[in-house]
Amino acid sequence: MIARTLEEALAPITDGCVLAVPREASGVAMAATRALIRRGVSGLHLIALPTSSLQADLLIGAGCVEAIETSAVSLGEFGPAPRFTAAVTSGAIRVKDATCPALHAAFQAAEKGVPFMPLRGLLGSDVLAHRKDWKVIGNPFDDDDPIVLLPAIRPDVALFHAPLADREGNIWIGRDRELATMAHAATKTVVTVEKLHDGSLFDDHLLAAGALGGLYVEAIALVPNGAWPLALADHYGADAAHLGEYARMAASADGFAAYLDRHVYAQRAA
Amino acid sequence: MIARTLEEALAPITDGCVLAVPREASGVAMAATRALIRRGVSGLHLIALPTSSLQADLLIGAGCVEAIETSAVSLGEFGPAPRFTAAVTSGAIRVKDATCPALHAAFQAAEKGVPFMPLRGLLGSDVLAHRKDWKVIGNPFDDDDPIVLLPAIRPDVALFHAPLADREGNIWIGRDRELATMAHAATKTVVTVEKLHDGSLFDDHLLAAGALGGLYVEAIALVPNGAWPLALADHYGADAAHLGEYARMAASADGFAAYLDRHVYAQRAA
Amino acid sequence: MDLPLISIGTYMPNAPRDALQTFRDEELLADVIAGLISNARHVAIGASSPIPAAAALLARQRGRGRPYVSLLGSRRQNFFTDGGRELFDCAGQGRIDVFFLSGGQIDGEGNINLVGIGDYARPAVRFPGSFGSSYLYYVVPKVILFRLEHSPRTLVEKVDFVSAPGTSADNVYRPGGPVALVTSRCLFAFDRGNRCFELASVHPGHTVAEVVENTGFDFDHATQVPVTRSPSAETLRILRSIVAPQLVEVYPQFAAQVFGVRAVA
Amino acid sequence: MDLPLISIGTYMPNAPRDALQTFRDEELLADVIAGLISNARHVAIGASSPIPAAAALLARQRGRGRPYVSLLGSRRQNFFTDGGRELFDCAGQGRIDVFFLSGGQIDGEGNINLVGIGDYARPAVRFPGSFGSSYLYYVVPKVILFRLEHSPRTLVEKVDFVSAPGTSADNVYRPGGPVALVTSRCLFAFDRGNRCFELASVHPGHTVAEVVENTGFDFDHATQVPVTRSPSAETLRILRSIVAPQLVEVYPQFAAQVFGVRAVA
Repeated sequence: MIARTLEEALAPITDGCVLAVPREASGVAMAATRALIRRGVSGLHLIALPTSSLQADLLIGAGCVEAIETSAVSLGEFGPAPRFTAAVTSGAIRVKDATCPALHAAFQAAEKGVPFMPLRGLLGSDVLAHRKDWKVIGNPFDDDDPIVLLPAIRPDVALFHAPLADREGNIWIGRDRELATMAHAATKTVVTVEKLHDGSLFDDHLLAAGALGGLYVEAIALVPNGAWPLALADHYGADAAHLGEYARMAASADGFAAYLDRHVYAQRAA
Repeated sequence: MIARTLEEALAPITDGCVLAVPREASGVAMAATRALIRRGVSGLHLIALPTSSLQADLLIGAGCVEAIETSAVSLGEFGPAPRFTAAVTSGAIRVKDATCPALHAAFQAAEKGVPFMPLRGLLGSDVLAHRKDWKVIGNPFDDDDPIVLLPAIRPDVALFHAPLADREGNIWIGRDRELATMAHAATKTVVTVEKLHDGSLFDDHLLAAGALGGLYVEAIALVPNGAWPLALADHYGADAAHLGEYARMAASADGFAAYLDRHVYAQRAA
Repeated sequence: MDLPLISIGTYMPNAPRDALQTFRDEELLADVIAGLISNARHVAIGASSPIPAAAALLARQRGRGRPYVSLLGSRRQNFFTDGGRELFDCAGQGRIDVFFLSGGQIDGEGNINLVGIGDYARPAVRFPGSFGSSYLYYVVPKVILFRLEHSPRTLVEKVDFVSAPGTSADNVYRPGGPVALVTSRCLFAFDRGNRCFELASVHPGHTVAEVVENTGFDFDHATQVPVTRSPSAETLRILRSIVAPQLVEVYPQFAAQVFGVRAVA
Repeated sequence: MDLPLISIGTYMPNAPRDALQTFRDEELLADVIAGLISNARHVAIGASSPIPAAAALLARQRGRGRPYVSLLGSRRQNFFTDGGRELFDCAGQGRIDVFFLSGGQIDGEGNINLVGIGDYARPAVRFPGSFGSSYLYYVVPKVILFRLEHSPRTLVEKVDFVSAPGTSADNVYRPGGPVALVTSRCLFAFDRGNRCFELASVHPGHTVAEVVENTGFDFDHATQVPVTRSPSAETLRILRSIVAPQLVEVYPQFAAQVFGVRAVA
């Protein structure tokens, strides 16, 4: 359950697999992301729940991604995601544009073992127009009330970073409940954590309230500072200087290559 | 937000309202239930998420309930719920029989603002046969795949008992997440709590992980031991001797009346 | 989710119930059920099911930690943190391999009735309700029916109300269903293809004739029906020394009566 | 969810930007937006929206605690504990009265585009994506469009991609939609019936002619268009002494640049 190395924990993430990752605020496994790039993973179908930032931009820039389903990819305060933008305008990747609640609902459909979930909104938008995999039906409980149905999203693997795990494989996720939904929806879940908790998280009812059961977890790697340069809520902030440096370097293909050499292949902070 | 008295907090629970209550394990507001009986509330449409025990049996026996939607009413180790059983066999109340995951899903539909949720199972059962308000459609994402749709349940009021509240109206519910779903689904939520927390639950990220935001909460009453004689998980156990006494007395209408006189109208432990 | 246990009297440590038997009925039943669980990945146990709970913990001990056991009602042997829905969501994901159901009535086609006897609107007898059966019976691959009371009143030809059917039409999503029915008298295996029960073994001290007489539905049985294998000394050791203490949190009364084990305050 | 702010330079406490103005543009805009929020029950603010955040906190201060303000990205001014979905579930329940959206393009019918310019498959320009707009624009009663850059590039006749439409057919479930568009030059009110914007007021130092020239879509306006009311001394006091410190957690850079307020470590 607790892997000896980060690389060992990442074994379930194979070329071409459907990989689910969380939004920047919920615990992004950045060290694991750099390790995947070093390994040369390819053909990923990335699904962001419901958005992504540096993680998607790095994987796309490094050529690991064939398609991405997301509500947005952006560096937030640091501007647009340059490699995502370049890959889309050049046609290097396929984008399945969604909207945040549609991704949450589609993961919840998989979590609940149902083939679809309904969602309001969307009607008349080009988001819906470009999603041939979504359907519109008449609400059977009312007259002339069209509503969108979204097929369940069952990723092969969910990957995230969390503050704490115990040796039974239980993970402390706190308020970021969509991490539980991701794990419930995915076939396998890989988690990197800041530290290991002695004893069971279920021995303390305060900790248990924020826990995800080990049954859902395939592999765990201990990676202190594993979200760097992004923040881990309530634990550490983002490395603004580094993110600024990334935004500047990644603005060009050459600059991005130099960034990879310096911060990914050189294994610094990985 | 924090009511001066239990009775004041219960004002939103009016005659004939649709009242949602949780299963025995999740925090049942028993002191509030006795107060409602003393007030003589009537015509309640009780919805158990997804089952009930002493709470439903008391309200039904006292004549407060017109209809109940539930997956079961039972005293568990203490046997069948005698007043529920008597009321059903005598035709004194209407029962909408459901199954646990159907009630969870229907509350989640209201939580998500959608008119319905799909659910597997149920096909060919008499549970489905007797629910004219449920519909069967063909899964639009597959051929010849019938599936049940459940309409959203939006109760007028949700009522439960929790360990902790702060003065901003935030409630600590811990692992019992269906209490959050109940509150999200209901128009108003009334909560009784064991004690008041100084400061905000959101100042401590361990506590925040188990919190329900005050936006959803209409009224709070401080009622120590408010789940008695039922248990409050991680805080106190059930009063087995009292529950045994209840099961014996409630076996007959006269015995039940004597129980009400002794334990409800006399206001002991209320 | 079982109905109240038949009375099992008080326990005299290691004293045989009779000259032929050095174990208790509950120990035999737990051993039988543990055999049915075998090497499943995850077994969940509903409320008021001490014997299935003992069986699951026995299987986990034999499997050195596998299956993963979720005891509802326990805070220590239960990893669910998403409220009451997580059990059902987990089953819907295909992550629960074995579950236990019972019924006020169970019929020969594996239909179970947890609602009532007589007309639905005005039943002569009302049971608590269907609980999760109308869902779990469909999605859990191995559902073990457990009903101690083996009589024409409980094992009927046709249930008055179908909380959940034993089998479904081909177009119904149904990865799960019944695999066996365990009673105080015998073990039935369920044949999904032929939609009927077959008598697999009769518990020590009981006979086929007695089973036929006390069963309200027809069932297949071979000319020679084996006797249910008695629990081995090792099994009894595990049940009494390892499983019993784990039961105390959720089933203190049962642990005390059957195993003479009490909670240490 | 707004695109990066136009540069606002450094702040000299209480120094007028010019001879006519004793407040900053951000303060005027926050005051205008606070007026639109008025006495809503609950206002939620998406990421990267410091001016709407300042406006909501100003409205809360004026309303003595009402509206309830949820600042996404904050752990202190945000009660959501059910993960990222709670914002959307809360809106779906009708519990969010005001939200803010923006767009790389906004057109005269209130359609917003957060996806890209040109052919969808091979766009000339790609924006981050629709975020929650394709849902929230439909269900939040008062959506305030906020786009500082007021130019023919951003305010267009017809968007290239509809992330969310300004209005919907009568049979579409749509309790929500746009009520106004706030830019660096003016305030537009949206007329759902006529599916168009009307010029409500022009900010001090700007003219109707300038607005017409810099707007890519047609809009209604009276012959005499009022000037946006300047923030009162009391409003400026609240913004500078009460709101600014509350912004530091989520928008430290903004709080420092606009209000000269820095985090106390």
